[in-house]
Amino acid sequence: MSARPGDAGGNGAGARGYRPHYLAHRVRNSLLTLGGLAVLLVVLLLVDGGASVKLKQVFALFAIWGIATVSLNLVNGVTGILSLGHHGFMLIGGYVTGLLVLPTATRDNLARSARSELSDFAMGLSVENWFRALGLDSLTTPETLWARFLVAVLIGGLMAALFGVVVGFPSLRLRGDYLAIVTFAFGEAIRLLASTPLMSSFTNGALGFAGVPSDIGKSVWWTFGFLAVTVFVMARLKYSSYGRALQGIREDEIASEAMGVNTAYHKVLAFAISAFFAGVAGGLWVSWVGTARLDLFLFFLTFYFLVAISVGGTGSITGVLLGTALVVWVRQYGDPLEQTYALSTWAVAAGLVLLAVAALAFFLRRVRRIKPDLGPVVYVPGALGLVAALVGLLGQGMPALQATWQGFGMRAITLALLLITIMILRPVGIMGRREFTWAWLFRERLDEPTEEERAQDAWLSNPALSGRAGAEREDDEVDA
Amino acid sequence: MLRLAGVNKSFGGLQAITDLSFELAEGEIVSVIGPNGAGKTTVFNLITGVYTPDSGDILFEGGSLKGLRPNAIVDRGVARTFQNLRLFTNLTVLENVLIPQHHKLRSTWVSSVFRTSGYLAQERRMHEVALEKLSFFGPRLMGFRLHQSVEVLSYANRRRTEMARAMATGAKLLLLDEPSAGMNPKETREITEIIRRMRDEGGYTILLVEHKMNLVKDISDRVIVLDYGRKLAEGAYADVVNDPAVIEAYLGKRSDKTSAVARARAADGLVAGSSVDVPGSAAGGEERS
Amino acid sequence: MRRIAVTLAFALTLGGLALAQGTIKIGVFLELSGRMAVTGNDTLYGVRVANEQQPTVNGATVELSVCDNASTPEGSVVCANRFVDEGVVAVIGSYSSSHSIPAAGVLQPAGVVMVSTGSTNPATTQVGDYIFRIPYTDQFQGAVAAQYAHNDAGASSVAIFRQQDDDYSVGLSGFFKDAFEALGGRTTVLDFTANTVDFSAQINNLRSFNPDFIYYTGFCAEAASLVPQLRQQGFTQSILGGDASDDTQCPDGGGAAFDGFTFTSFGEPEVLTGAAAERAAEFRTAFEKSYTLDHFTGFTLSGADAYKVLVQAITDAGSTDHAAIRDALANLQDFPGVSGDITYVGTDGTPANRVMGLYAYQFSGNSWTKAVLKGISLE
Amino acid sequence: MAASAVVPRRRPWALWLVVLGGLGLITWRMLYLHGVNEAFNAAFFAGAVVRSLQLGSLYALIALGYTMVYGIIRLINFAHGEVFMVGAFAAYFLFSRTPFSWPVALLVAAAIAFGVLQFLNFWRGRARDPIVLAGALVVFAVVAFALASTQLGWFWAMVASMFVTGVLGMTIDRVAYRPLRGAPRNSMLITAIAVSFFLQNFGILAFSNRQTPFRPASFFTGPLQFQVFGEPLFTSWMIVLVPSVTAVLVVALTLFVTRTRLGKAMRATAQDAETARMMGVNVDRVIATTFLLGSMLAAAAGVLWGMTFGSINQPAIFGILPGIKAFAAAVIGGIGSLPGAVVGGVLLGFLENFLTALFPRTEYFSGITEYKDTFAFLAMIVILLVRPSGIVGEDLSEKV
Repeated sequence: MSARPGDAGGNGAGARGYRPHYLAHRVRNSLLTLGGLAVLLVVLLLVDGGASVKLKQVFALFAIWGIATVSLNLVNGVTGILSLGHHGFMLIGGYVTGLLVLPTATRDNLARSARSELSDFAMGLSVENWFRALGLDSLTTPETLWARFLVAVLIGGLMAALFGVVVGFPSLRLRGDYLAIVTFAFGEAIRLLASTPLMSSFTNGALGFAGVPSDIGKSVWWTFGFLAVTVFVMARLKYSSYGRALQGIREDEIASEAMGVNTAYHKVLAFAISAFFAGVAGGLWVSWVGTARLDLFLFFLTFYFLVAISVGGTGSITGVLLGTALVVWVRQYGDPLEQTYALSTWAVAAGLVLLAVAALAFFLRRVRRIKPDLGPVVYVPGALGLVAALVGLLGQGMPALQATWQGFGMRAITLALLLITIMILRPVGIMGRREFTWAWLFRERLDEPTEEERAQDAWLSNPALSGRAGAEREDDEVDA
Repeated sequence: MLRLAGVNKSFGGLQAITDLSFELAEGEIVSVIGPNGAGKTTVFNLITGVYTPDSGDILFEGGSLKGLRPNAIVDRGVARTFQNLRLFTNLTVLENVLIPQHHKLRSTWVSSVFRTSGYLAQERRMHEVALEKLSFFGPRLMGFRLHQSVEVLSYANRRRTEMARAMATGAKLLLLDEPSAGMNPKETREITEIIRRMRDEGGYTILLVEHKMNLVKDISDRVIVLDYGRKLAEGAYADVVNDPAVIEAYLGKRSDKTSAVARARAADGLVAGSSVDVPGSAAGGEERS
Repeated sequence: MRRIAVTLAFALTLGGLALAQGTIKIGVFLELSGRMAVTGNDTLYGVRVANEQQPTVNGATVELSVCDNASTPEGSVVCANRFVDEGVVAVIGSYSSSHSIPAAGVLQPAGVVMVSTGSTNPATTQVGDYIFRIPYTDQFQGAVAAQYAHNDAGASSVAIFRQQDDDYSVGLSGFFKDAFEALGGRTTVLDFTANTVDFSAQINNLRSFNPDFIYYTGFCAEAASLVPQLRQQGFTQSILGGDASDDTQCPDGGGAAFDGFTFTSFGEPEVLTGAAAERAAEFRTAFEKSYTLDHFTGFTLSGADAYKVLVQAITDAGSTDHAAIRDALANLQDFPGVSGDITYVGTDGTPANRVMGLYAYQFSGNSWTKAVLKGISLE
Repeated sequence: MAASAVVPRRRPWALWLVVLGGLGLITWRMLYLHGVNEAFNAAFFAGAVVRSLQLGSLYALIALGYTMVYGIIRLINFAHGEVFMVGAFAAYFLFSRTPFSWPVALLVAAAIAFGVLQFLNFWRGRARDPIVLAGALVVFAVVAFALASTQLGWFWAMVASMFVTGVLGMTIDRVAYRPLRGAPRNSMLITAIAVSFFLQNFGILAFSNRQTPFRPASFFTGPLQFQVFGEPLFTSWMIVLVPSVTAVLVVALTLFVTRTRLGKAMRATAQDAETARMMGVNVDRVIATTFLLGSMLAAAAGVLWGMTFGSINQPAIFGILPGIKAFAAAVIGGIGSLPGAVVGGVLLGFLENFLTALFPRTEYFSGITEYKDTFAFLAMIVILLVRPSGIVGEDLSEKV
């Protein structure tokens, strides 16, 4: 157990040159991080080079939704405000980016076709025209699409951030579930307004516009590049003084206000930053799908992000990415769930799921030493699961169970049930608030007393006691 | 340093504070005492901006605090602790003491993301200030405890963390709301010593709300007695305690039904200690040391 | 571990191609569930019967890889991606324009020929040269409907119901509006979105316009709510529907309110003339062997023709190379289809001079029949 | 859920001024429109008023469910929109697919009997009461026989669906919400969202994923025509049935809440669940009752909604918009207060129908009908910023 890195060490009062704890082991940690990035690059190379188009698109989708969940986590996990309007910000980012980056060929096509209500002003909005106006003709060729896309995504993000500020203001007067509902109302209002005649000169109403180039949205490199930037900014923000202030607001807003944190400014800041990255994710999502349509930004998008955050771990960036991977995997590779099977197979599957939930509940109660082990949370799903499995197995022959049933929407049902189980059994999510860091890997526990500390204090050397805050004995030591 | 001039505050008909005025000079330790519900915590909330006074004014170093948001008042240099311990429970002790210094940070969130040299210097400074304030309490909150999350700390340690947090805001005036609540006699003596050191070494001016009379007696230069939102008496502890109005406020009116013992005890100036038992505190009667 | 998985994937696809000589895959993606399930399945039955009639081409047996897009644009994109992964030779589908256009966006860059069985919106074939269609375009249908409303029904002001989030409906209503106003009539457009049930707002707007004829360009899911509410609110004007109203959900869902509801749709055998009528009748008898006749509609014939033109193109091309199939299809001249002659030469993938039928739902008590009024074309 | 009296305004005359001014403006606007186009006659506006009442009643019925649940456990029951959907589809199966085969009839009858049992249990306040058990068995037998033999009319289909949906509401509470009693606010809300998504997709599995015609044989869906100042107004009897059923249910609910013992317990729990628990109130049973009653009202609203519009949307979509709008109505009226939900619902009905009728489409003005879906949200955001406690509700601000 090496001495705790970068600490003033032991009982020395006063502040000798204290190096913040996260600067410890810099060399080793940065080497390991570089190693990790190398592995990621190899994986991306394989995927990019691989034959399967679907795998490439799934990785790109993971990165895009990762940007959205990590940015939503800044508001939900770090600042503790439940925001349900994330799909609204993505819509703004998506439409602005899509409109700005539409190739001229598609624009003329749209202008001629009877299905476009896009006004001439909206048609004129294109980064290509702006570059040409600025004389940067080299950037208007099809190869330099990435430059135009970059500018468009930034503008989309800024527009979304603007709305983020607008949505942030009610958060100054409202708390908890009232605020959640106002953010939800904003999200839905944005989508409904986008289809009204007022806005349809920009959004072409509910029909949207097709032909958005998807070579950026579907390229693994660009999407993971954007994801890397988002994770970098969010991680650095979380571990900075601003991050601590936001977490202070999550813990106790009144105490933060009393400790000098301008909670109004910080909450609006959190909303704005989160909305900016949501706008970027929206732009990439429109590019991934290839068309800008309103029914891409329904509330189910925010629901999937909530599942990712809650299952992965609120407040932990690695946890959120883990959750996103799970959600994308179920969404994209959940097809077998939606095929038609005989009722008996459905019964057996339901039985197994319920038994798994019962086992998980039993395991968690044992770990947390909750008596009695076999609480209702365990035996109710267990019994139901057993019955369902038996009915399924034995009833193979029965005609009633022969009827086939198309598992429609089973992917969404699985995600919904997974979220309910997680909320009941482990509300903080798989990773809780802990991050996956190299220090965690090498088991450097900062909050455990080190050897010399144990040696100095008699009562600390007895491990049983060190955990308990022995207020009585501790004082006698100091006074003697 | 701090001056309240004719402050009134009412909550929909209930007159909480009526025409309260008092002053606090630099480096003074003043205690505010009074029976429960006398409005002591309301005074704190008025000074720290949680409530705004209906009339009258609160001046700090000449500038008026009336109508300012709580965090602006902290910028001016007034910090407080809470009666029922509002700590950032899931954060570590070190983080709890770093957050109050956030308002002094001069760099934007962008520079904190890119960790510019200016930002890192301020971050180092914040860490040093945090350790300096925590070291006021000796080794108890240092070493491995720095990185323990607050919920595993003992009640007394949490009290100390809350005080360190108030000091870390860089304030000049500290409002301590029952700092010794929930502490045993040894810890109360220790806290008294620490408050005195804070005033002498730290140069803080302290306004105290306290029920334990021996702590008030040992440490406060002046005492203000509140009853039903009015200032009953002000002055040194000795003469305030014997003021008949104060005894009456604490023990209620003399009436034939009061037993002989109660009258005797009141007569010889031993004002019964906290007429209300703060949860977890030692037996009320031990003040008769 | 990842490395092995990837090399395995390579081996499989190579292996797949080697086996190809034995079987070739044609992708079929249609609306088999959701709002347009009735028409989607009717089309699929047409494709299956045509497959039974011509199971092999150039010696290879044809395997139909069926995918359900659940009446959603995303479902169509997922199906298109799956077909590209499976390396299908060509793709049939889908029925609605809103689903065909996104899929065309995937299949065109991938260089896979796609023949849409029901999309009448011009934008579908404009996506690229690999995209073809069997039916006419909305421009043609809009003009024919305007001509019918103005000349046959003698209308001077028409209210057009438009589903604003569907390519087909927006296209058709736009073309009808231009054609009818060119004939000197007045029009107003009333918008609604998919799955609308409460039409009181649109009916309010209708009152102030007081039309003498109504043209409905949406689907039956919404018509089943709109038409009864129109009749109940006292609107007795005659209503004309587009080919999306050729769906049993309309009369079944709307009930007796649909008595006298006329609509234009794909040509059925009774409407065709000469050799095409006999081919259609023969196909109908072949169809009767496997499915009941109430599934036999113009869309069934369109599905069958999509399969037949592809088989013809592969035989002409003599190989399963995508570009060769596309060229063969583009040079098709007077192909004897069951839904009429098909010529792609000199078009952007839309067959020229298709024949349309005019039909009406007639109720006696609670049961209804689909009456064939007459064949209809542009004068 | 405090059925508190309306707080008298400090300046009552100001309120009356506003109301009179509003009416004046409306009449002026109507006359002006009539000048522009004769089609905007008295019948047009009377029809708008009548339809506003009808839609407002439906919103009120659903909003009551939201308000009761929020009042008791401070939870925004996101799944309530889906409970409304299940109510409608259950009634559809009950009146169109009956008579059922025996096994199905027994199963459904068991669910209904269980609902009745819970309702009677709550009413008498003692569990395992012999009379209640006997009553439930009788109901079970009668319902099983009826389901297996006859086709249910719309009324009995509605009543049966109300009990089945009530049982569903209680199951949601028992399975998803009760384990989270002590949990932080956000996880309760996220679970509610998860339950709502589960029901949406379960609806597709269990019922269908296509629009379903909803035409029970009933006199009330028949056409009704009457003259308003000479002009004919074409509507159906539903404009009479919906408000009256709503009125009956609201009066019954208010009587239940104010007069019965269990109602008192509900109001106590709404004020302070902990103290109520200490006063011997079985809080879990009170919460279960709230879900039962809320879900029953939602089921009634589902059936009436289907009958009004003649068809119901596919399950995944049907409950979403009405659900959110009803919640907005509950917030506008004042979340937590029963009169608030009714006031909010009716107000939203008028906003969506009558206001759009006041600004219809004319030659030179395209009208605001396309924006009617956003009214609910915009009104809710304004109310939350201006007066968070709503029109009728009392202030629930957090004390320091």
